[in-house]
Amino acid sequence: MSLGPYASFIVTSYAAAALVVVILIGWIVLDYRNQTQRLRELDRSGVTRRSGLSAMDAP
Amino acid sequence: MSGLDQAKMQLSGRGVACVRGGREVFSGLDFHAASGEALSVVGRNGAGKTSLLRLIAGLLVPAGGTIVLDGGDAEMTLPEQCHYLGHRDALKPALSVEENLAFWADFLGGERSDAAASLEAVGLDHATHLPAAFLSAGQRRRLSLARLLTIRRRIWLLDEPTTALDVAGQDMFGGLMREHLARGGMIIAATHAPLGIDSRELRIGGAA
Amino acid sequence: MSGLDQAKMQLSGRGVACVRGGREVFSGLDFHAASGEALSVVGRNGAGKTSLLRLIAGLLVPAGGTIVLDGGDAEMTLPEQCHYLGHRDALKPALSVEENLAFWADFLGGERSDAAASLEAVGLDHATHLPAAFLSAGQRRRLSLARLLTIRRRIWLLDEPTTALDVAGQDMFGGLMREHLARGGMIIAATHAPLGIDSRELRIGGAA
Amino acid sequence: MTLIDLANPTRFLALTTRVLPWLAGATVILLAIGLYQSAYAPDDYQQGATVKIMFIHVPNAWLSMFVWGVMSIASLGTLVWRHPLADVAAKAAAPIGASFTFLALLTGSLWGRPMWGTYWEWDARLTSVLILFLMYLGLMALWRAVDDPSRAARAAAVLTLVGAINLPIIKFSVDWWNTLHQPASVMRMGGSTLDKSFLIPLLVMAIGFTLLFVTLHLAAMRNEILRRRVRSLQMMQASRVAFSNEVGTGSHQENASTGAA
Amino acid sequence: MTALSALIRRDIRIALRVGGGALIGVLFFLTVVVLMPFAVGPDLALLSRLGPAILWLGALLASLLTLDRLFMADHEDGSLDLITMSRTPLELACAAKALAHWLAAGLPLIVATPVLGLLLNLDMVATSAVALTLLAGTPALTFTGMIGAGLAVTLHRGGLLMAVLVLPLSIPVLIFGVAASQAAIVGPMTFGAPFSILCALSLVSLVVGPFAAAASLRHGLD
Amino acid sequence: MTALSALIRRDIRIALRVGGGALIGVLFFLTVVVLMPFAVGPDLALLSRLGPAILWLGALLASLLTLDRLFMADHEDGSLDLITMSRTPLELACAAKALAHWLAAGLPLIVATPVLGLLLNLDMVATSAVALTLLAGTPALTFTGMIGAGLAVTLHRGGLLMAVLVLPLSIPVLIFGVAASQAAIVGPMTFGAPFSILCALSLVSLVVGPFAAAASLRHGLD
Ligand code: HEM
Ligand SMILES: Nc1ncnc2c1ncn2[C@@H]1O[C@H](COP(=O)(O)OP(=O)(O)OP(=O)(O)O)[C@@H](O)[C@H]1O
Ligand SMILES: Nc1ncnc2c1ncn2[C@@H]1O[C@H](COP(=O)(O)OP(=O)(O)OP(=O)(O)O)[C@@H](O)[C@H]1O
Ligand SMILES: [Mg+2]
Ligand SMILES: [Mg+2]
Repeated sequence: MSLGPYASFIVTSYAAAALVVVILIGWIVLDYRNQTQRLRELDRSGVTRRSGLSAMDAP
Repeated sequence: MSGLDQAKMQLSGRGVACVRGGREVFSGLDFHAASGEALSVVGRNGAGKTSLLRLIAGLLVPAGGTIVLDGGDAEMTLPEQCHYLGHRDALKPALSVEENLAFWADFLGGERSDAAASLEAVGLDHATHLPAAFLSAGQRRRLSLARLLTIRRRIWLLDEPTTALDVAGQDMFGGLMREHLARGGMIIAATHAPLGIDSRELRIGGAA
Repeated sequence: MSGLDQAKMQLSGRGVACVRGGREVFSGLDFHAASGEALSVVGRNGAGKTSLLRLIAGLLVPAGGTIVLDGGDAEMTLPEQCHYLGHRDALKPALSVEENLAFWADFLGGERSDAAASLEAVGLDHATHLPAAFLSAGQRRRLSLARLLTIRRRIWLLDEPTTALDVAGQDMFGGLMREHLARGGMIIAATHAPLGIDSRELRIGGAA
Repeated sequence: MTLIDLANPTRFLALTTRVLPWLAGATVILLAIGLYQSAYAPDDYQQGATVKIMFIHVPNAWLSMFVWGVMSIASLGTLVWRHPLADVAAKAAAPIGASFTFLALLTGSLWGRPMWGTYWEWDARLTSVLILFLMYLGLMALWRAVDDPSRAARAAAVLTLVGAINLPIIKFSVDWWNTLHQPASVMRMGGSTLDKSFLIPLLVMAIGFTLLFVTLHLAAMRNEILRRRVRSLQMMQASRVAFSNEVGTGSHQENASTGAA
Repeated sequence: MTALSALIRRDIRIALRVGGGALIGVLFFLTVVVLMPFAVGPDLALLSRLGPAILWLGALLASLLTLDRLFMADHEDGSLDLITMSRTPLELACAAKALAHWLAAGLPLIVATPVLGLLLNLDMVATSAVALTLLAGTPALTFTGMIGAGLAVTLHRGGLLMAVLVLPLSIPVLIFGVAASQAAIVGPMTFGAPFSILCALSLVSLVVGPFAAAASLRHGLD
Repeated sequence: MTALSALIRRDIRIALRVGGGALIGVLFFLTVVVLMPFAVGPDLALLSRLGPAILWLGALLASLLTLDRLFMADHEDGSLDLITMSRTPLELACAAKALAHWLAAGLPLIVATPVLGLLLNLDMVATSAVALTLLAGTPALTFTGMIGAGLAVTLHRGGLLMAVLVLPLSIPVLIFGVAASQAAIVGPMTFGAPFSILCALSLVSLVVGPFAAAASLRHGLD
């Protein structure tokens, strides 16, 4: 597979796409960890949801 | 018009709930008022008195429950039949006293001709040409009261209406309210001080 | 500091005149207040109560006469020794209750450490993290009162301070004022309702 | 917060947990196939190897518009039906859509350099996409600037619907004004004009990226629901402190208005 | 009808008193125009080539500067509550307010265009072309800007955020406004095509603006 | 000192929350830059010639859009009364507020300049020259603008009037800012001469601005 004279442009495109997607995934995963951890903390401090379930109860 | 004024009117709320900023202010509130009657809404600071008035005025959407008016003008919605007098006076500092009142008379469908009489009734007739920016706190409040008189509405929603009024002003206002009730009007007022007229009490959120 | 707090202090005005918007509001006004004493300024709407407080606070320039403080801190001007609590609350809706108070403590030279205690004293300790935009009218007023407690000033200039406070709030505030007077403070308050403490009366502009 | 508010998202969370692994798996497989195929796609007789940029550029360009479309529908849900999940969906989609739009812009200009001799040209297609990008950023700024989610949701919904006017402009800009950018060759009336050897990898990549969007969007919506749950629990914590405080000072609650129970 | 005309008259009256009137809008416009040659350098040919663009930018900025408080002032003093409660549909009230704003702030700009054209070395034809496009296009600026003004109330935010949200919407107006003026001056396009698009944009915004603003105001009350 | 730093911190915090943060300033700047090619047409050579002017205009507009409420907000909620009564000299308080404004609204623009330079086809040297002139010149924009903000309170007027009062004051800043950038890019003048005038303007405004603003605030109280 030869990419011709504009190889760098092609590679940059694919690399940028990969990078952006990885950043998106990373952000979403970190955010998820963050929120679940805060929920766990709230749960430990004894706050419960209206329904009487604990904050962390799997739905 | 005066025949219509006499028609019996009933405002009632069932299980009204209010959520503001994601927090529940009150819920399951029932209330009832009829024409010729004043309801004074009381409760500690932050109980939700202002919120209730704004719910009735259609300025907030209830999180639950219903508010129904029976016997009003069938062609108009509830807010259209109400006067709402809030903490803020809806006055433009750049306009004169007269211009402010005339605008609301035109916009809300009152008679300009009543404006002069109303200004006299609230004791502002000497200040008609003053810009509203020059008014003192009590004078501003009197000007808002003049709006209630200039534009006829059967339901008055008043949020701490006597704030900043002097003793004479409070008496004057008591007289105006009694007159309104006698004409078959309805008053719902949030207040911490006694209103100065006979009224039923609606307590929100426990004792003060 | 507490020794200084006990020093006798005298605020007196001689022939004070006030002109606003080209119109004379009052003139030849004499008044007098001493530490440990409350002066309640009364008068009908538009008599010039607010104007007088703003004159003392240095926010208006008298058109005539003098206002002198004896026995205060010689290094400070009169306004610097005063708290002014006006109709407007000097709160930023975007900041939380705590941040609002902490800013004024820092800026006016109070102790941040007193802030928490003041918030508790005015009954806002449960709302410290709420944005001020979420406060009801009475809660806003309570937050302004907390400023008086957090930053120690010997002279309180209060413009209708009990507006929007519920009954419990008015009692609480009465207690705070009595405490302030007992510590040798001075209170000058414009008011239409009874203040809830012993006070001398200064009437502006004839009977109400 | 009423019970319904929590109930619907709760069921949604359960669904998400079950579906997400499958979606992620499918995405990975399709993207892998797509990448393989595009690597071995022939060179174009005009564009040479740079045609490979198309397999990234075009799916991202399509998605940039598709995501705004999704947000517009969600906005209708917010304003008209007041569906509790609608504003969650709209908020979660914005950063993902902005990323795709950014990639479309970036790969487009990287492609433009060899093809047109310039990275950037102020023509109708390119600028309307740039405006789309700016509006994505504006929406994200709006969400960030307002801390009451329901208030932000309604404003964002109005803005999203107004911005949807931009979509047909992007789509048809190449037809309405003569621009550098080439007109539609895949999605057009009367069938595609693209050669199969390009068309198939392109479609596979497009489906792969769409699945990627669905996966990320569901995950981001889950995060958003959790974030709101944290917020409302913190609010409840605050009001419960208030409640116990009142009991302590001797005043009592008789009305139903405490609601914390 | 009386309600709407009362609203329009009030808003114009306030604008004239508080804003200092039409004169000030024109002065601002003038300042922007005077500023440009300094920024671009004293090249007369370039200046007259940029003339329409500069005038259009001036109009855009002038409307941006004042629009964000269109509803905010009414919100802060409680007028908006009463307007919302009244029988007048909120959409119409919004439209009336925007119209008043345009009459007080937009129209004077158009009247001043001939004078500014002189400063920018534009000839008669060019000046009148620009004035005509401004007449057709500035309503669109006002009526798209009012969406931002509505959002400012809902969000309790003004200033830059509003500008950021509104500017992308006004870009098309700017493009076609300048394009139509340029077409009239130098060709090669006909004046008609971009000008009719400009008019279409104005008409669309006349409908979309009030509805969007009213929607966001209705949902933003509290 | 704690008083002033408290004021600065408060104002920045409010600006970040209400204005939506530095991000929005940058986004706004970006939008303005994007706007320009629409107005002047898609001519890259012309664009890069106009580049510094466009960046400077963006900065001017960003500061104008937010400056007029610098003191107005504090006046309306009564904060200004307390600030006036405090031990902190009003001049210093004004300067602190202006500084906070510059930090929240001016600095992000300078940080964003390199990115925008790319869009405008400016090379490295040109971009850094513009950034440098902005760094030296934007404080002057803020500190002359604050005079208008003070007057806006005194006169109970904002918006256009204040822009009209302030714009003429900022014209010299703009002229020398653009001149210095142009000099660095194309010559024939040296960069030094206009740049040092720019710095001088900034220094003068740093002194004059707070005094003028404080004076007008003091007379405007009522
Ligand atoms: C920054 C620059 C560019 C932007 C913002 C951009 C944007 C877009 C958009 C929004 C689409 C989808 C349009 C539709 O579905 O009808 C698209 C499709 C496409 N673009 Fe670009 N583009 C850019 C540069 C380029 C370049 C340089 C080329 C190649 C010479 C190119 C080739 C294509 C092709 C082949 C399609 C598919 C058209 C179709 O089959 O529908 N683009 N682009
Ligand atoms: N900003 C102003 N400009 C010009 N005149 C003013 C201004 N503010 C108040 N006035 C006038 O000064 C007089 C006194 O006003 P002031 O606010 O001191 O009254 P007050 O005694 O506090 O009244 P209230 O009981 O209503 O609060 C009033 O007649 C009012 O019209
Ligand atoms: N704009 C708002 N956003 C969010 N919450 C609010 C808002 N306004 C008020 N609240 C909250 O709603 C509750 C009720 O407020 P409301 O203004 O109805 O009280 P109120 O009974 O009128 O009190 P007051 O006697 O102090 O006027 C308060 O706890 C307050 O914190
Ligand atoms: Mg209230
Ligand atoms: Mg007063």
